[in-house]
Parts: sequence; C-alpha cells; structure tokens
Amino acid sequence: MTRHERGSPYAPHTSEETAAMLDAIGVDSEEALFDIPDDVAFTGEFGIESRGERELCGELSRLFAKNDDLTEFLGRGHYSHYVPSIVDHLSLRSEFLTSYTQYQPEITQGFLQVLFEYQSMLVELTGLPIANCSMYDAATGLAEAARLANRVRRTSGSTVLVPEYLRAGKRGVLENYVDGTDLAVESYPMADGNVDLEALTDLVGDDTVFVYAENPTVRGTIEEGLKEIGELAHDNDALFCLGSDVVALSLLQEPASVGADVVVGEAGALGMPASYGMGLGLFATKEEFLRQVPGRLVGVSEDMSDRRAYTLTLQTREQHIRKERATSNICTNQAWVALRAAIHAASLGPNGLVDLAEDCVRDAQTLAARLDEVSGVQAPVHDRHHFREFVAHTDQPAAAVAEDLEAEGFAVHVVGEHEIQLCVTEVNRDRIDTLVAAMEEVA
Amino acid sequence: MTRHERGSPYAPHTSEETAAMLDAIGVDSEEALFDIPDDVAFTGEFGIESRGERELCGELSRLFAKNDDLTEFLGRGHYSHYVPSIVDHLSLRSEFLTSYTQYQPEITQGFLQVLFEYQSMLVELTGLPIANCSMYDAATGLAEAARLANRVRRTSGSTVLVPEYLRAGKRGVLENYVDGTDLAVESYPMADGNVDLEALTDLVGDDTVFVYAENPTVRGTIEEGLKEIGELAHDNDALFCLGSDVVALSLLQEPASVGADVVVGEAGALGMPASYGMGLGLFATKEEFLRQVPGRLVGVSEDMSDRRAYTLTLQTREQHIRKERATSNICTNQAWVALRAAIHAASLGPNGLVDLAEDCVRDAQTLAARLDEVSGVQAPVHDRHHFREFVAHTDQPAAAVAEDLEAEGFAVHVVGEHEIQLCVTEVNRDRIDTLVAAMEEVA
Amino acid sequence: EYEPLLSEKDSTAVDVGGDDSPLPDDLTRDSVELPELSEPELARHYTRLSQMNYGVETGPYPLGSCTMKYNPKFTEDVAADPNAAVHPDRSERSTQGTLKMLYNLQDYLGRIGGMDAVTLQPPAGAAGEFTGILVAKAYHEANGNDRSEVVIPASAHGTNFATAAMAGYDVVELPSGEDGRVDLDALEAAVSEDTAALMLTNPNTVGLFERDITEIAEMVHDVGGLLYYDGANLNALLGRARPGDMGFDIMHYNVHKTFATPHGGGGPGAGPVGVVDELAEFLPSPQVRRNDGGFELFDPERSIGKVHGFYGNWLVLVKAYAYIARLGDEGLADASAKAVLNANYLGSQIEYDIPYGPYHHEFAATAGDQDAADVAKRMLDYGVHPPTTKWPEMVPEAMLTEPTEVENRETLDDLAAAFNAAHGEDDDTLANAPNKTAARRIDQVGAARNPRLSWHALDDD
Amino acid sequence: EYEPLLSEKDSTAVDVGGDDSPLPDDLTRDSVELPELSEPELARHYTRLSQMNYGVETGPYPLGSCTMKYNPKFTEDVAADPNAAVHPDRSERSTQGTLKMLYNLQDYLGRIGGMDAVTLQPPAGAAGEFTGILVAKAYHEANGNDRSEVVIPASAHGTNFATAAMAGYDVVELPSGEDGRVDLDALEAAVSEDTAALMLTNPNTVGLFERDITEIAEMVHDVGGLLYYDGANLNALLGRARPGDMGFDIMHYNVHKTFATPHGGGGPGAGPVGVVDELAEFLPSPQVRRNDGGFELFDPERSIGKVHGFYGNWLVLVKAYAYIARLGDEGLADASAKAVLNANYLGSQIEYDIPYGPYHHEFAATAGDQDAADVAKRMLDYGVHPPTTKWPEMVPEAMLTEPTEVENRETLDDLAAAFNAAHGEDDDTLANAPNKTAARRIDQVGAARNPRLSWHALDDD
Repeated sequence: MTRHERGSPYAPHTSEETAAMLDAIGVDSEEALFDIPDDVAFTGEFGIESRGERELCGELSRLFAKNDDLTEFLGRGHYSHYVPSIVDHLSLRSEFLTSYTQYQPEITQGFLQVLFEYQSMLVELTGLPIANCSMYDAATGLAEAARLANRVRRTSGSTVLVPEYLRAGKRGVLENYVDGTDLAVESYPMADGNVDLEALTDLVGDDTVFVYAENPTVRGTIEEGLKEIGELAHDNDALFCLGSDVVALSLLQEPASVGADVVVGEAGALGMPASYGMGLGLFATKEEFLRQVPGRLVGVSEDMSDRRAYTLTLQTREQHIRKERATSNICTNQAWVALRAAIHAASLGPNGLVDLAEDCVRDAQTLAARLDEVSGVQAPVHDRHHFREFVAHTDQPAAAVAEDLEAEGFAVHVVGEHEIQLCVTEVNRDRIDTLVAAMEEVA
Repeated sequence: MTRHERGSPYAPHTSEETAAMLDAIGVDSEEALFDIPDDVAFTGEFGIESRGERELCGELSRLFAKNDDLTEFLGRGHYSHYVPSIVDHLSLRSEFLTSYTQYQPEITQGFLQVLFEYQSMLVELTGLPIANCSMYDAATGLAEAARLANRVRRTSGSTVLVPEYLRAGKRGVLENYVDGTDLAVESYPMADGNVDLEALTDLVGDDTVFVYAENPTVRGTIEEGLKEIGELAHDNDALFCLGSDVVALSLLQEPASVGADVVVGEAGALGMPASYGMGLGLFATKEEFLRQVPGRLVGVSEDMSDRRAYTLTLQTREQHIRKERATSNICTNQAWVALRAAIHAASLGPNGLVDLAEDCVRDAQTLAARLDEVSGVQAPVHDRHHFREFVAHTDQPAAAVAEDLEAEGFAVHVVGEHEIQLCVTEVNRDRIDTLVAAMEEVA
Repeated sequence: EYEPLLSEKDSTAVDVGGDDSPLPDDLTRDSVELPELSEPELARHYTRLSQMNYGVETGPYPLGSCTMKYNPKFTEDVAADPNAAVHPDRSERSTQGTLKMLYNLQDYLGRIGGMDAVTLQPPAGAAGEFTGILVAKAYHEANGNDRSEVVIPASAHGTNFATAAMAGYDVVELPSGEDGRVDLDALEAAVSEDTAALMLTNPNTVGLFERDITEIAEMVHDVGGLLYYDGANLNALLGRARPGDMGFDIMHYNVHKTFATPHGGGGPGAGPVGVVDELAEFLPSPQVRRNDGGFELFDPERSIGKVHGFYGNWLVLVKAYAYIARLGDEGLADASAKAVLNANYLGSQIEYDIPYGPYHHEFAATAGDQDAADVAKRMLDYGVHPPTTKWPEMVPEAMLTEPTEVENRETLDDLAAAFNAAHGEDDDTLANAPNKTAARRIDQVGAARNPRLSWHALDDD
Repeated sequence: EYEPLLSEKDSTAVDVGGDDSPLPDDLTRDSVELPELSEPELARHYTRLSQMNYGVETGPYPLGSCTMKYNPKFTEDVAADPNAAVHPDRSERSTQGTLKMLYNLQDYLGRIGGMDAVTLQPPAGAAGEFTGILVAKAYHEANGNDRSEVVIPASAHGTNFATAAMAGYDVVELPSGEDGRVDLDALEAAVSEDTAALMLTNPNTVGLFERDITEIAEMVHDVGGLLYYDGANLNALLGRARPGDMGFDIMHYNVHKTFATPHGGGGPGAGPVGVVDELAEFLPSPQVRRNDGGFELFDPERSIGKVHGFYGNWLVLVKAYAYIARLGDEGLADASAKAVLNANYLGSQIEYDIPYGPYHHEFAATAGDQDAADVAKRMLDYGVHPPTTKWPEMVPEAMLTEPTEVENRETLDDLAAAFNAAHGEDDDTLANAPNKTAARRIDQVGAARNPRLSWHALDDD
C-alpha cells in the first residue's frame, strides 16, 4: 500500500526520493536533521504495534461490540434525534471535513457561509442578535457566559446563581472557569421541578452578577416563570442567562421575549447521534456585549470586486491577537458539528423543526402516562409540562429498577433514591411498548 | 422536511410555485397536462405506503438482519477482498456517483480520466492493447466475446467450446447471447481440475470458432496448458478467450503471452464487497478487433486549446449510433464499479496487488492442508496449484456437511455429492481455525 | 486545472515469481508495472478528478430520455448495510432478508407497471430489453410459431434496434406519423404473421402519449405478436397509466429515471422486466416466491435461463426499492406530475420551437438554423448541463429536454435563460463554445481516427 | 460562482402554538421563520459551498503551527461505528468497549509523551492548556503554596497567555534569545517563588529545539514551579524525544497535527493532558482504570473536577486512537522524520531568508521588504494554501511554514515555486492579490467596523 515498507503509510516518500531530498538539503540522513541533545533523546520504544487498516477496523469493531446493545431512554443534556442521511453525506465532503480554520477567507468562503448561516439560525431561534459559531458544549458555554458577566458587570457583586437541579458536570465546568475570578457559584432552590421564584427572589440581591435558569430544566420540566426570573436579575443589575437546546428553542418561549441577556445550551441535539457526550455549545447574546463575546464570529464584508464575502471578524477579542486580554482562550471550537447541526436544521425547515419539538412534548407525555399505569411507578413526578424527558417515582429503589431494566435491554437515568428519569424522542419512540412491558416486570 | 405535505419529498415545489408555473403554462391543473385517453387511465392504487426516511432505514435494517450472520468461504466467480476505506469515500463523491454517461466530455473530464486509467490498468494486466470500460459481469463478457468471435470468424464453423466445469450461470448467459446466431455451445472435458488437453485436441476442429478456458478455473485450480490451448485454437482459426479476474491476472501468466485473443472475467474482485453477485465484467482484446469491441471506450484527444482531453470514442460501434448494426446493445455498463476497482487497484499498487495475489495461493494451500488433516476430509481434490479456492472431498454427503457447517456459522459451496468447495482470502483468513474446528465436529 | 494520469505520477515495475513465489515461474507472469502511490496522493487525485466532473448535485441535468434526478442519500446507506453484503451462493435459508426484499420489489414493480410477474435479473435497461425479447421469442417458439421480425418506431431508442438484432430478429422500422406518434396505417403495413413483437415507449421519445395505444395493441395482438414496453419514459405516467392496462405484454423498468438510483457515470443500472401471466413461465431463473413462512428461489417452468451470471445488480435494486417505499403511491404520482409540470413550464419559457405536443415529461425543441450540438456546447458556458441533441431524428436539430421533478422554478428559469442566450448567438460563437469549462471543445474525430485507449498508447506518441 | 444564502432561497414563517399545540400559548413562542427547502436544493447548496472551500485533499496546507495533514479515511468509518454511539450516562457495565478504548488511548498517550497519567476530557488544545494550568494551580494550592505568575516566552501561542489569564495568573513574558531560543538569563530573571509554571513548546514556534531544556527545567523546578509542555509541536519529535524525559510535568497533546484527526474547519478538536505521577491525583474527573476483568471510571483523589460537561470530544478521540494504532512505533517515528525532512527540503528550495535554525518540522521565513500577508494572498493565486503570516513576531514579516510528512517532493516543489514566484513580484501585484479565487481580497476592517453577523443583519442594509 505504501512505497516504503516500514514507516508511516501516509508519507509518500520512496527511499530514492528521501535520498534525493536529503541530498538537496545537504545532509546525510534524516537523523542529521534533528537537533536533540543526547541527554533528552528517547531511545526506547512506545511498544505500540502497527496494525493494517483491515486488521484495525476489525479490532475496533470487536472492541465496540463489547458495549451492550441497549435501547437508551437517556437525555439530561445529551440528546438523540434522527439525523437525516444527507447530514453525513454532505458533512463528510473532504473540502469541509479536512479544512482548517478560515484564516484565508478567499479560499474558504464555503465554510464561512455555512457558519454564517448557522449563526443566523441561532439568532432566529433565540431572538438575540449575536450568536457565535460555537462553544465546546453547553457547560463551557454557560461558564463563558458567567465570565462574560464578570467582564461587563455593573455591580460590585460576585455571586453566580444557578439552579439546584443542574448537571454536576455543568456546575463543575462553571466552577473551574470562574476559579480565576472572584466569582462564586451558589444554588437556588427548585419547586416541583421549576425555579422556586419566591426563594430566588430572596436570594437575588446586590451581590448577584448572573442568574442562570434552564428551559427545559435538566429534569425535563418546562419553566413557567422566565419573565419573572429575567426581571429579578435585571432589577439587581445582574445578567439573565437562559439554558436551552436548539430543538426546544423552536417551540418554547423565545429567550429575547423573556429578557435573556445570554442564551447557552446544546445545539448538538441536531446533527449528531449519541456520541458519549460530545456536544455543540450554542452562545447568543445582545448587541451591547458583542465585543465581550468569546469564540469566533463570522461576518459579512465585501471583496475588492465589491461582492459579498464572508470572513472571521472581530478577532481582536481572540487569543491569537489579544493574548492574555482575550475574551477567552478558545480557538478550535466545534465548527464541523455546527455545520452538521445547520444541515440538519435546514433539512427540517421551520415546519419540521416545530413538529419535532411538539413531538418532544407529546412523546414525553405519552410515555409518562403509560408508565404511570404501571403498578409501582408514578410519572411524572413533577406536575409540569415536559419536554422530551421527565422524572418518575419508583416504589422499588431506583438503582435496582435501572439495573433490572438494563438486564432487559434498556438504559434509564437514576436521579434519586426512588427516582428514575426517562427521555423519549423519535429514535426510541417505537420501543415504548417494550419498555413499559419490561417496567411491568421489574417495577 | 418538504414544503408540500403530500407527494414526492424530492420535488421542491410549494403549492404557490406550482400554481404560478401552471399559470405560466396556461393550464388550470397538473391533470390538464396529461394527454391520456380515459380507457387506459389508471384510477386504482398501487397500495404502496410511503414511509419516512427514518422508519424506512429501520425497516430495511431489520429486514437485512434476517440474513444469517455467516462467515462465508465462498467464491466460484464472486470474491470478497478487503476494500480500503478510501474506495468508499472517494467513489461516493456525488460528482462521480450522480453523473450520467459522459456525453458532454468538456464537463466530465474527471470520470473519463478515471475510466481511461481503468482501461490502462487492464491493458497492463492482460497484456492486450484494448480494454473497454466494462461489461455487466464476467458472464456477459464471455457471451459478448463469443459474439465478437462470430463477427470476425474466418471459418465456416459454429462451435463455441467451453470447459466442462463452468458456472451454470455463465454458460446460461452465453447460450442466451448466442441464441440469435448460429453458434452452438459445447463442453470439453477437464482432467483433474484443469483442461484435458488431449480431449480438447480431439474436439477442436474446422467447426470451432471460439475456445474458452479459465485461469484459475472455477474450481480454483491454476491452468498449466494455456499456451497449448491457445495454439490449438489458432491452428484451427478459432479465437482463444481466457477467463480470469483482476487479482489473479496480476500473478498468473499474462494472457498476451499465452496467445489470448480476448480476456474476460471479473474485475469486481477489487472494489466491491460481497454484493450478491453484482459484478464488473472485464473485456480486453487485440488491436485487430478494435472496431468489433462491444461497449464503451474512452480515448485521448485534444481540445481546441490543444490540451489533452478524454472522450468516449469509436461510438459508431454503439447502439445509439449504429442501431441494429451495433456490436452490442449494451449502453449503461458498470462505470462506477470500474471506478471503485480502479481506486482499489491504485491503493494496492503493483506491490500490493502481487502480494494480495500471492496470498490467494498461500491461503488456499494453508486451508487445504489444514482441512486435509481433518478426519473424513481430503483436500484438495485436485493435485494442482490453487488460487483462492479448492475442492475438498468429504466422506459424509457434502450437502449434509454444508448444512452442518451453516449451523456452526459457516457457508461453503456444495459442488458434488461428496465435494465441497472453499474460498479463502484476507477477509476470512483469520477464521480458518474456527472453521477447521467446526469441520472436525461435522465431517 | 490539468490533473496528470496516475502513470505520470509514478510507474513502478514489480518482478513476479522467483524464489519467494508460492508458484513455479512457468505459471506466473514476469512483471507488473503500475503506479505505486500513497493514500494522500490518491485522495487528491480522485478528489481533483471529481471536481472536473458534473453531477446532479452540481446542477440540473436535463438530458432528454437519459436525464438525472436527485438520488436520495439514504438509499446509499441502506445499500451499504453489511447484513446485505452476502455471497450469491449462500443458501436460501440463510438469506431470507435478501429474498424478502427481492420479493417485495418484484411485487411493487408488478403493481406499478400493471404486470403479473417481474424478474430483477437484467443488469441494465438494454439487458432488460434483451430479456424481454428473449421471453417473446421463447413464447413464440413454445407455440411452435417461429417469427422473424420485430417492429420498432424510427424514433425509438437505439437499444431497441440493437436488442432485436442481438436476439436474431430482423428489424422493421416504423416511420413516425405526422403528429409525431405511431402512424396506424404504417403499423398495419408493418405487422404480419412474422411479427414477434412491437417495441414501443409511451410517452414516446418526444414526450407524446400514444393515444391510439389500444388500437395499436389490438393490431399487434391480432397478428399474434406481442407488445413490448420500453420503460424509459414510465417516469411520466406513475399512478396515471400502466403499461399492463394499455395492452403491453412485456416491459422493462428504468430504475435510474423512474426510481432515482444513481447512474454512476454510466452504470451500474438495473432493468427489471415485467410480463403478463401468460409469459411468466418464460422469465429468467431464478425468481423469488413465498413458501411456508419464508421465501425461496425457483426456476420458472420454461425459463429462458440466465441473463446475468448471478442475480443482477443487487445494490441498484436495493436503492430502487428504498426509493419506491419512501415515496409510496402519492409520492410516485406526484413525481410524475411534477416532472410533467417542469417540462411544460420549461418548454413555455424557451424561445426555440417545439414542433410536437402536447408533451409530458420531456420535449424535443428544434435548434432551427443553428446546430443543436453547438447550442449544447454553448449552454455549458452558462453553467448548466445541456439537453440531448440531434435525436430523435424526426425533429431537425433536436434538443430533447427532460428536467425531471427535482428542479425548482428558479433552476428551470436558469435553464431557460441558457437556452435563450444561445438562441440569440451567432454560429461562430456557438461553434467555438465552450470557453469556460475545464476542457474546451474536444476533437471527437481525431479521437476516433487515432485511437489512444490506454496510457501505454500515449507512450508511443 | 456566488451561492445565495439559504434565507435568500426561501424564508417561511411558521406560527407556533394555537389549538393543535401540546402546550399552552404562554409557554410557546409566536413563530419561527427559517428557510424551508427540499433535499435536492440543500444537497446542491452545500455541495456548491464545499466547492468554495479548500481542504487538505484539495492541496497542501502548510499553515505553520496549525497545518493540516491527510486524515485517513478509515478513521471516519471507525468513529461511525453504531456500537460506539452511546450516551454518556450509560452504566460502566454496559460500556466496556468505550471504556477500554479510552483506557488504551490514555495508555498510548502516556507512552508517547513520557507521562504517567493522561486525561482525555479537554475538548481542544486550549482547553487542554487550561486543564493543565488548573492542575498546576491545584497542586500548588494543595501544597499551601499559592503562586501568582505563569512565565511564557514571547513567541508562544496566544492561547498560552489567554489560558494563564483565564486561570487567574499574571503573565510574565519571556523575551526570545538571539538564537531564537529561551534566553537563560532572561529566564533566571523571570522565575521566582511566584512562578506557578513555565509554559513552553519544544521545538518552539520557529521550529528550533530548546537545547537547554534540561537546564530550563532545573531552573523552574528549583523555584518550585512546574514545567508545562504545549504539545503543538510534538509531531516533530515522535520517537526521538519525549516531554516527560525533558523534565516537563504537564503537557497537552495536539491530536489533529500529531495524530491526523480532521480539523473540520475549526473543530472539534481534543486536548488530552498528560502529567507526571505527582500530579495524577489532580486530573479531571473521571479517569478510566482497569478493575477485575474490565474497566471503570474513577475520580482522582484531589481532582480539579470537570473541564467538559461529559467526557470530551469522543469522536475525535476514536480517530486519534485509530491513527496511533495504525502507525505504531515505527510509523509515528517515521511521520516525524518525514515532517522534518519535508520542512528542511522546502526551506532549502525557497528564496526567502529563514533567520533561525536548525529547524525541525516548520520554519519561519521572512518576507523581508514585502508584506507577508500580501505574499500569502498572492500564493493563493498559485493554487496553494499559504503559510501562517506575521507570527511569531520575533521574525519580521514572518511566514511560518509547516508542510507535514504527507506531501511528496513534487508538491513541495510546487509550494517552493509559489513562494519564489511571489518573491519576484512587486508590492502592487501582491497587494491586489488574489485574483484567481472565488472571492478576491476581502475587506477585514470593514467587516469589523460594521459587524453584520446574521442574515437578519443583511435585511437592514
């Protein structure tokens, strides 16, 4: 497969070519090109055996087959929707997949336009005028939002308020990101799944810099007091940050209409299959914070022929120009995932997107109702509207129920001693009957 | 997903656009565009329900899962070699996959060059100067070769001689293709797997138009008397046609060197996984038969700027120009499969190709030797060199052995009451141990 | 722009045989000389070549009679299912999934064409024609009724003629009537006891429906002949008319035009053939049928045998099946409706004359005083794929145009603009086109006069 | 050439809520307005956009410090394995395949870098840096030893500075020595009891090996600081030197440059971080380890917690693993050897000066009197991707060039020809380049002065 027997199969050199090139350089050997002092030279071996492509594909296929074949009713921030075939086929075109960041816009107009369109879709969905072309995931998006609040804050305070119900991972990232600031993260309580407005009112004060709420919440409930939360934050000169995802945004209250200053969340709910938590952080905000936005922005400009052209812009916010005064250290983001999400969203169109989101409400309602009929299960636990997922009470210990369900081929979350959580979309909807049957056995 | 609720998801029309277009045409409805007399109008239903993409992918995935998961030791004209990933990725580029035949060469130089390179590889492998850019499969290639012989024959004879051991499907196609001529197909006997030269000498005569031999034979033996067969044919003014495949050609005697007038066979041994017999017919011949060649040919020419350019050429042989006087009715061939085979061959390079072919000899030898050690099995039956496959004798009835092996997860051919045939390549090589173990159980 | 040949990038000769060889030298060749390149080099080579190729995702492809419509991506995924990648010699027991799909496809195609039995074996449309004519021949022979002629309209696809000749028939060419359709008097004169079959496409090759199809069928049947339907244009009629209902006895299906399978730059195709009950026993071996709880292969009683070494172009059949199942009754009917709508809309927007009508899914415009082939080359400069030119011959300087249902109005307007721009241009401009393509006008005569058909031939230059 | 925006092709407003809605109106938005297009229209849109984009299969991509090398196709197939598409909240019991791969990758990376423990969680190189600095911070804090400064060479990647600042450190910038390497005297002056860490890449950003690395390490360690290795240039040293052996305590790995994962136009990346034993207990949660007969997750004892909501960019990690396993020891060493060979060969063929050497995998040429950014634009006209320009600042009008190991001699000669052609051209020609690209020179200042960041903003024009 390659012209040199040993070595990298992806280096094209024949030994004759190598020799000729060394000759042109004027050295005798490849070794002579390395300027490494003996005391730090590595003379050992990694002990990694090279495998042929065929052998390796077989090996990895067998390896991944060690994962059990479960039907997942899992969500809590990482969602599976059906990804249309066109997303794979178009995103795998090598002109997209194997390109670098668009530092030479004249030859990367295609990707820049895709990212501009992605930003535009988020602007439409959030109602906010600025969306960047991605954060790593929802957690880092939230964390960057808190840091943005810190940079623009009008108060002397330092408290970042987050919901009691918040993925530990998300809170963990937030805490690490504010570790270098004087911000401190505190929780506010929830009431029956949603924000406890009274308790929050008591907590928000002069010291509050940032109030974060999610819609839907991590427990799948649809928030009812967003406007009030936004007003509370603004009355105290704090920023109101709303967490959501790209599907939910197409149906639920528009963030701009409830006063959100920043919207963060998962855009990877479109475009990606379950991928062990790999995400796509959406980040949108108001015009006034434009120069404080972390990450990359694509803008419109003109070329020398006065034709419309796209380019990365406002790069003076970024680390490669501004160094330690940058808005963030992020450079490589999730551009290709954004491309996939954009193609998926475009495939759905506004009708498809709203239909999909409405199904998320209906399916969750259906599954909860079905489970509620199972003896030993009450669902949903929270008397709220739900989106995609909900918490159910089990009379048996939740961990045991989940383990028994796994033996039956289903994965669910355990979120309390007697609480499991289930997420349903079009990809597992047709397994509801078998899940309910299994639940009747194990609950 | 589409803007009109019912109808084809791949037609982009909104109802407004449809109305505007009807208006521009000057009719009221789509129906008004159809000029179909009432007595032949169809008013019924097909009864085919439309399924969404997701549902359909699931349905077909479940359908194909009804095929048993067997390790195939199968060959006899349809072979599985490992297809490098690059073949899929590059051949699926839509510029290749979704293009039509190159009737406008100025905008299809890419595919034309690929086909030209494919022809060139076959010229190298066969040693014959003309190769077309594909037949449907080995069987139709053989059949077209016999028809070519009929057109160019210098004798008054009408006999087409083929080996006693020949796939029934291949012979069946041949007989249908010569059905409209006065050619008649007859078999000559084999001796210990290869051509019985003495018997053939007796059979070949004035009446012989065409002598066909295979190397390797359908039983996997490597022919030893090719030169003699060619001389026999030529001494009687008959054409000598050799059947082979693109991997075997890279190792075994070069057809030109043994006097082959036409080479046919499977080129799909490269480029395609097992695909239920879908093939790629290779067809190469001598300069003198150029204008009698069936199928398409790509040639080099120049454009108006005197730059090298590729084009379909010698089309006056073809049906769309020559109608009933065409060399064949073939128009659509296997172009995309040829593209895949070419990429696969290019990935291997000459070293990789020869290595692969040598492994076909070694692996067959190894497996035969292993099976020969199993009590109740003698292998190989023929005292010949083998390529990829061989026949083994089973003391038990072969059908029962095959059925038992299938229950153990293996598929083999039954080719006689006590004969099975097995084919081994790099894709099943690592299952030899388990096959032998299974054979020890069932033989 | 120019991409070198692989052989210009590298040529490595490898000795074959010798001491390390598993074969004695007299059974091996001496050497093989081919390019030896690395994967990155090959990836760039084929990527560049792809960029020098026009596909239907590049733009419209209104090649009349041939044409390309969008090939749904998911059909590729379905065809790549590893469980479907089986060897043809597997037992029927172990390939129930494959057999079921084939059975279902036979069934779907029968319903769509109004046919009683269908074979999936022919690997392309021309092979389907050949299969159909062999079935007709076997039928006549079985009735002790050898016939020698096949009647074909002059405007028919070239394959019809070649197919009839391959099967050993004499071709009787039927001139077109003044209205562009079959002339019943001419047909009356052409058919006889020698007529094995009439091969017809409907709508015909200028898009006209053969309104007299019932009478045509009667005339052919009256002399004991069979009626063969060339399925190239079935994409115009889905859900509105069926060949079986029109009196056709045999038909082939064009899967790339009707069922959106990719054409792959010239194949693979598939040419399933449907027949009426009476002819089912002559179909190729094997067919698929139901048995107790499953599916099995069987040989029709008086089968003509094989037309492909195995079972035809499996991957193409899977894609056709997936497309049909995706669209269903309403989708298929709508595809035809929109194909006809688009052709009529485009026809209404161009300045060239269209002599015959009312047309359905395609129309044959005439370039008039211009050279149709030159007009086509000029259209390349306007960024679109041109129509089929100079065929059918009944239309002088014909430009046979078939936009398909997948084009939107804007693209059709672009196509019309390209036609109309060329319409206003002088012969010199047209004759020197194209100017904006990777290659300019290519010398076809030179290519045929001095055939150089491999890179070996270039070395001799 | 121009491809309209999706919103210019269609804009459809859909009302949300109302009687059919599953939610009360006060919980829904009013409407959504987005493009509603068919699949064929979208396929053409994105295909055309792809054609307006340069990838590494289009041509060489010698962006110094960033660069792109060939991304093996099979790694995409492996990453698309449906069995690997699992949710992160699955039980460990049911994801043994996933955990084993992660464990193996931790192990491989440890061996390659000479590190004792590795986290795979950081989703990009910058996130890896941040993780590493947080680990350093946690270590110092655990030792009751709060420190306030991070020392960084002036020529370092911008992320180093931004990362240190994000973690709350003051940055102490270290001027380059005359030979382009760390100036030991300047380092002596910079480090102190306040030094939390020195961040260094080696070879440095002009391709030079920091020969005094052992002394540098000693100086940092002597004041109680830690040595952080920015893995951007590890691709120069595989199998020849390891950060761990040079005295580095923490490092991140650049998977796209070192292990050929695709960069996807700006990500996703992955930034695994390796540390010495002493720091392992501070790594993010969770890590993977062996247990009886299997693999499990665990939280390091004094873990810094999370740097990604879940486990990082899984798909990227799979591809990196597949690449490492494909190459093995010899392949990895050869990749570095050929990367260094190619850089030195290319450097020897260009007419621009290269002030610093001996360089390894990349070199910083100077455009001299020319504007480096203009030279780069002009190179676009010659059909290649230009180098990184105007960075690092220690080289005036720098053109940082890194061809990688996947280019063959011919392509390197093409690159040299592009450099050399520009070398002979006047400022005006350069300033007006490029002329042959889809877009000509783009007004960057205008874009920033009047930010239009969505199609909504264009409506206001």
